[in-house]
Amino acid sequence: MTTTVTSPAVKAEGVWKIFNEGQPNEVTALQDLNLEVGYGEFVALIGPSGCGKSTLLRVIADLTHATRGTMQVAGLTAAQAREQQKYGMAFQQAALFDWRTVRRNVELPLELQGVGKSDRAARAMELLEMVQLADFAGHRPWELSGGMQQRVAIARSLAVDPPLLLMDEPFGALDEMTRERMQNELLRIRKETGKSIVFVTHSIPEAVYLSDRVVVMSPRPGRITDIIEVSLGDRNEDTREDERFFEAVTAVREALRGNHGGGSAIRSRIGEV
Amino acid sequence: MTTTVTSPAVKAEGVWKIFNEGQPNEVTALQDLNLEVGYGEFVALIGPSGCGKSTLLRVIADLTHATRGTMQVAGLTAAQAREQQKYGMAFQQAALFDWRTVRRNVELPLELQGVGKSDRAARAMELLEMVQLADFAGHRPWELSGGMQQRVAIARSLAVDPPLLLMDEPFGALDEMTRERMQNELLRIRKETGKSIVFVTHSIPEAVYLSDRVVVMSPRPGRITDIIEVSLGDRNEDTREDERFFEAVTAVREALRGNHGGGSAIRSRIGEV
Amino acid sequence: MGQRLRLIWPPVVVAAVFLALWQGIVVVNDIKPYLLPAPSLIFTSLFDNVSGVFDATVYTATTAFLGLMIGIVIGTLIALLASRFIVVNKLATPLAAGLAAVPIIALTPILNNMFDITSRTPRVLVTIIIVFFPIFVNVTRGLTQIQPAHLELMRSLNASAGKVARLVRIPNALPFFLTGMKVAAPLSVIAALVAEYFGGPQQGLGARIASSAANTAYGRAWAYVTAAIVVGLLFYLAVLLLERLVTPWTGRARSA
Amino acid sequence: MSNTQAPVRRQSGRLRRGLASLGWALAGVLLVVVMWELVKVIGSLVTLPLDTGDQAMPHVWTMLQGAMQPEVRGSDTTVLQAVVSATLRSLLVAMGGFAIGVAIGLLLAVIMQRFWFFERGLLPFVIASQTVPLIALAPLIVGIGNRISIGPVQWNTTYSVMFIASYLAFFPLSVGALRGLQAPTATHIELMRSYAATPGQTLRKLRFPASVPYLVPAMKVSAAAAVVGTVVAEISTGVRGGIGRLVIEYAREMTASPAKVYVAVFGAIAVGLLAAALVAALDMALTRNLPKEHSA
Amino acid sequence: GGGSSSTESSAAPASSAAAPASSAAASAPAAECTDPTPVNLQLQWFAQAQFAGYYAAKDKGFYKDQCLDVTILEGGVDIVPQTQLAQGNADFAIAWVPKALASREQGANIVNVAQVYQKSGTLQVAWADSGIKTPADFKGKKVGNWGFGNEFEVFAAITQAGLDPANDVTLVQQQFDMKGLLSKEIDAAEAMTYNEYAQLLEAKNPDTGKLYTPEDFTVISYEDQGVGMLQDAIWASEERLSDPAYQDLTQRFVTASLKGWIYCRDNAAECADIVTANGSKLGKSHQLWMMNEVNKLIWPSPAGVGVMDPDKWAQTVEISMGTKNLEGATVLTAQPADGSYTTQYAEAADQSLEAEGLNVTGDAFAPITVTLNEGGN
Ligand SMILES: Nc1ncnc2c1ncn2[C@@H]1O[C@H](COP(=O)(O)OP(=O)(O)OP(=O)(O)O)[C@@H](O)[C@H]1O
Ligand SMILES: Nc1ncnc2c1ncn2[C@@H]1O[C@H](COP(=O)(O)OP(=O)(O)OP(=O)(O)O)[C@@H](O)[C@H]1O
Ligand SMILES: [Mg+2]
Ligand SMILES: [Mg+2]
Repeated sequence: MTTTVTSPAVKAEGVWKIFNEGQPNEVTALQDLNLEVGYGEFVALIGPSGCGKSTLLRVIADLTHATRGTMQVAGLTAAQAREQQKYGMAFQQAALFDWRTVRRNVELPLELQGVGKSDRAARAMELLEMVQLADFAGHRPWELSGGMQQRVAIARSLAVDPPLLLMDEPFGALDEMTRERMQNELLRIRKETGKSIVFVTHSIPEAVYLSDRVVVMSPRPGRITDIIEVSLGDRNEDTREDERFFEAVTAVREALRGNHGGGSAIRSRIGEV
Repeated sequence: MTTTVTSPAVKAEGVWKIFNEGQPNEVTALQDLNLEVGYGEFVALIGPSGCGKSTLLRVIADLTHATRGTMQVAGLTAAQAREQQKYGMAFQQAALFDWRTVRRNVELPLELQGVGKSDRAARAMELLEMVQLADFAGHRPWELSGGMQQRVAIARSLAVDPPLLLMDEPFGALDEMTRERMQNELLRIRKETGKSIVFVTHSIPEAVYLSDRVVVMSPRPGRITDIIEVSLGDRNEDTREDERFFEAVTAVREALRGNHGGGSAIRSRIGEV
Repeated sequence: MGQRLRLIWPPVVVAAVFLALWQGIVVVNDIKPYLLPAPSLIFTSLFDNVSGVFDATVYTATTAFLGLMIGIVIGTLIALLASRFIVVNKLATPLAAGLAAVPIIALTPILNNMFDITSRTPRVLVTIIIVFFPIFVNVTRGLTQIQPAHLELMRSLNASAGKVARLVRIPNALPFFLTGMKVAAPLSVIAALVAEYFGGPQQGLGARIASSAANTAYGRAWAYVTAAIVVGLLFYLAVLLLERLVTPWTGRARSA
Repeated sequence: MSNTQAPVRRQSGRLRRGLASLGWALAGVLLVVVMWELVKVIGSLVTLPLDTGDQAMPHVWTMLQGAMQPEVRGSDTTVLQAVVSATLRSLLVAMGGFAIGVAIGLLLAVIMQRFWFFERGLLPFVIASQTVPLIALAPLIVGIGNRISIGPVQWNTTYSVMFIASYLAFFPLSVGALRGLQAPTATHIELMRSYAATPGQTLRKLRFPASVPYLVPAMKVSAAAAVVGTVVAEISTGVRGGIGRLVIEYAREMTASPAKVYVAVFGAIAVGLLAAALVAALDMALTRNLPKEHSA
Repeated sequence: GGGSSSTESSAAPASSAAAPASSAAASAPAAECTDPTPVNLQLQWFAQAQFAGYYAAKDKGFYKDQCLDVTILEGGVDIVPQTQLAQGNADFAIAWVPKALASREQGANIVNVAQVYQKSGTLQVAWADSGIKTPADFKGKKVGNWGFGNEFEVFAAITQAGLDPANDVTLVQQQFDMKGLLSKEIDAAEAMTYNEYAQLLEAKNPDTGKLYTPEDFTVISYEDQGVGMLQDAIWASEERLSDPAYQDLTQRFVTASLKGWIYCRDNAAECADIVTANGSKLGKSHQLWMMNEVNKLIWPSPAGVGVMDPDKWAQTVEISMGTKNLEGATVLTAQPADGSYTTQYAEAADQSLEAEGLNVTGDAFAPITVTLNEGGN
């Protein structure tokens, strides 16, 4: 919250990520990637499987280093931002701790911040309520279904209140109804707190429904091929029926299809945005 | 292949599954469930997170025992069917072995069946080709993205050729394009081999596109609340634009929404089917 | 109840079969007690000398327990340091391996010379050294063998190394620690016992076994050995109980 | 290009790592030497609970001198030479015992993992076996062993020593291996079950590979135990040529030339270190395929 | 000190005057030996001058003269020679009498066929300035002993002095080195004349920089205290002794062995070197000291070398049955059966050795003087 509103939430400049560089199993995951996420902006990342979305989130989160290029978060280096806890992250795998109950898994980030015991418990129960798992507070992670585990992980990522949320396919294993509920919860939280959010998803409607901009990535080596602005205003029940919603969905879909075909026609589109 | 065509692929009668029975953390996952999957039929299971879909698949696969009721597979008991390898299963988690390369993960079921080394490798490469991961044959699982791991798991489940496929959200972590490709591959395989398939998904369009019947389950305790017949004939590019497709999607969606509200109105609908 | 029975009867059955076989072989082949005493002889020797055996057992069990506790603490602490500071790790690992491979027999005379032979100290030290290694090796493994996803999570939460240790490494190491304990607990008994062969106060099991064996009173010697076995098993049982208490999550793989 | 270069680079990397750990081991030894002398210095200033006199704790240089002296006056082998050759011999025997112990330990672990009856029924005896002092067993083993002759191979006491070494080595391994065999996740076990994999297949394809993280520390402890067993058995049975026999022979001269016995004990430690190095090499081979701890 | 107490019993008549015919035949060196009989001899410890007679017999060809091919098996901490013998892993064994009798009581069928050591070599050593002069002075002191069944002479002496071993003294088990005494953790330490006592005299006094001397210590000899128990003897298998072939073997073995001991009496320095050449790691002066002290325990043997002194036997049995250790256990619970020892082989051997012109009693034996060097070198 000490960040001035003017500096972008995320700023990637010429970021490359090459795994196993120089070895036979070298993989270029990100190639010369440039991206700016404005303060308070909701950006969705979309692209074929294995194109580098998770890698990009990990570079932003300073969980891995860019091979080349610079990454700034809230005007700081990625490392500083991590150290100052400028972001919260929901991982693609739930990564729950088997030795903690569901509730205590949610409490973990609060514990690390030194929040008192009863406050922690209260906050955790509130979040479990939100993801509709209050009944399972005392269970162990392996007693939960895949979707339930994912919801616990979401609750955990929301436990503290960082200005930036990085979410990697958080709703992937949820059924449509629950997913819509969670989407609306996320939008509510965002509205109330003014968080910036970078959100990876495979669902085009989800990307469009949630975000201000949809960033489309190409298959390996991961590059940004398209950025589609979405201006739907406040989301509500009717948004999904909105003409503009369908337009945006179609635009994203085409951008993605173009990707699969590949080619220069798409490249030029970036200029438009 | 010795099964006569007349016995249903799966037949569940009065199946209950109660975890931790009698203990304070008791969970009724399945309640008095009856289901028949005809030989060569494609059945999709859909329902809210945690309703017992994975549990049902696990009971069919004899990976866990029904607390009460009987489960028959291909006219045999579930245990016999498992021992005679009447089914193949794709799990919700990829469950790859870290100590094997991608290719050797796909080879695993073939190895267990005693298929020779070069045949195994050839078949595995073919499957990896199909899931577009041939380039990664020599990589280790932890070097793959989430979606890539899932594709490896799909390839593995298709490595042998069992008459029944049990698939638990296999395409959950895939992008739309890849997903459609995989859906068509699955339909092709089914058409060529006449397999019976039980398929868990959260995507209503996917359920409708793929299956002959969509089985809708209620939240805990898991019961079947609706079964929606889909008759779209051979699927192709245009199916998704078909009127009947949208109708079925709407029917499933409503069945699911009704579920969330709960109530007796839905129960009566089962009679219709 | 049924659960508990399932826990108890297999060892009882195996023990009964084993002892019956032993007795049978001794009786049928007329094996003389100077070679191998029959279980019946061992038990009569035991009952003839219950209070003597008990006192000796208490003495040696105390040594073993002290050594076990201190060894566990030291082993765990150094493992923790080794997982935190690479220098400690690199230095301690070969040293620990060397120390562990020092046969107790070779170590005892030296310790007896360095410390007062008439005290318990050299024996406790021998026990500590023996206990240290399995604990250190297992805990070190447990502290470092962490799922990458878990470490990433902690990193994203900017958890300090200490917090990561407390919240992830230590719980993750618990099953490894207990595996080490399972090895260390019986070893502590044998270490405490063997350390007595070389001198010092003579009221423990080791001295009694040595003295009885030297006089070919094998019935008596094995009566003391039986006591040592009982102590070892009790120590082990305590570890099993501890395992159930502190790692309730580890049994799950078997539930399928 | 990169294809041909990469393996070369990896190999030289491995060599460098090996050399580095050797360096660290030497640094560790140096540290001990310094601490040893430091304790002696402190002991000469204040009273410590231990005897720091030259008798109980000879100076490091005294030990080095002792190592260079002839073993017995007039003989042309030095103490060091005697210790080195004994060390090598004991190492060989210990590794034999280690191999047998690992085989037995694995077998037991597999049986115990497979049949709950044996886990419950056998485990207490595996533990009990370790609390039986060798004094009660050594004569039995030697006595029975000496009667065995398989074809032209006549049992000799060295085999008894190896047997005793394996007797100590199998225990840590079976406990660790049992834990490791039970380590696979429920999903992995379900996967194998869904393939109707035979227990043997599940063992080979899943449980063994998954147990490696537990197996490796178990092997380290086992190797150390095998060394201890070898030395103890050499003393116990009096078999010639090994470091155990040297330790006890030199220990009798403790009063007069304490340095000698220390040299022998360091020989025993060297056996342990060599055994540990062998296991470490094995470790590198076994865990080569597993993800290394994240080091971003 | 020479063993004067045994001379009175030397008048005891030989138990069997007539040697068996077979032994007479065997005692004549078999010149035409083509196929020497293999024999295993199990020792109770590593090679050292304590066993010099056997190594000399082997090295000097005395065994070969008897058409024997002897393998000497060294002992270890946990090797029980009499058990090895009873199990058939050895043909003969060297063992102390009380321990061997205990094994006999537990079913090991073994017979003492030659009592080589006539006296006990066990001492209790204290500092000269400690005020300990007799076992009665042990009261309230830390008294060291080796345990392992070697403690009964200590217990007997304490009991004989009117003390209760359980309450009046603190018993401490010592290591096989003498550091406990030197560092004064122990007030009086058990020592063998031929080994541990020498270790004391090989050690440097840190105050003077010179070796300790006998004047620094008080020595209590259990032999002199009348509680000595018989030590090294040759044991044979009782079962096999009913077999004439084994009788013959025993005779040949005992004869050659005793000849070895006679040789070592007269050639102490050479015997010490023989032992060293057979792999003993003891220092040169220590080895010679041991050889000399062992000779003192054997010689003189008034009834002939290897012949049992019945009084000593009776004394050993009495202490074995009457003296309780800390556990309240005795070495023996009953009188050993007749036939636990036989003098027939030793006597026959002495006869034939005398016939060769050897002195079998050592009546003129005079020990040599050995100067111990630092560390026994
Ligand atoms: N091992 C277990 N122990 C206890 N409860 C369990 C266990 N496995 C599953 N459950 C419970 O059974 C219920 C159904 O779980 P299941 O995994 O079948 O759900 P699902 O329909 O597959 O959900 P999802 O779509 O999220 O994967 C859940 O409430 C879960 O908590
Ligand atoms: N640790 C690693 N070592 C080597 N290669 C890696 C590693 N992690 C990721 N990669 C590679 O980087 C590429 C991008 O992976 P990433 O996980 O970012 O994909 P993604 O866009 O998140 O895909 P998905 O939608 O399937 O999750 C992949 O080709 C993958 O193989
Ligand atoms: Mg990803
Ligand atoms: Mg599921």
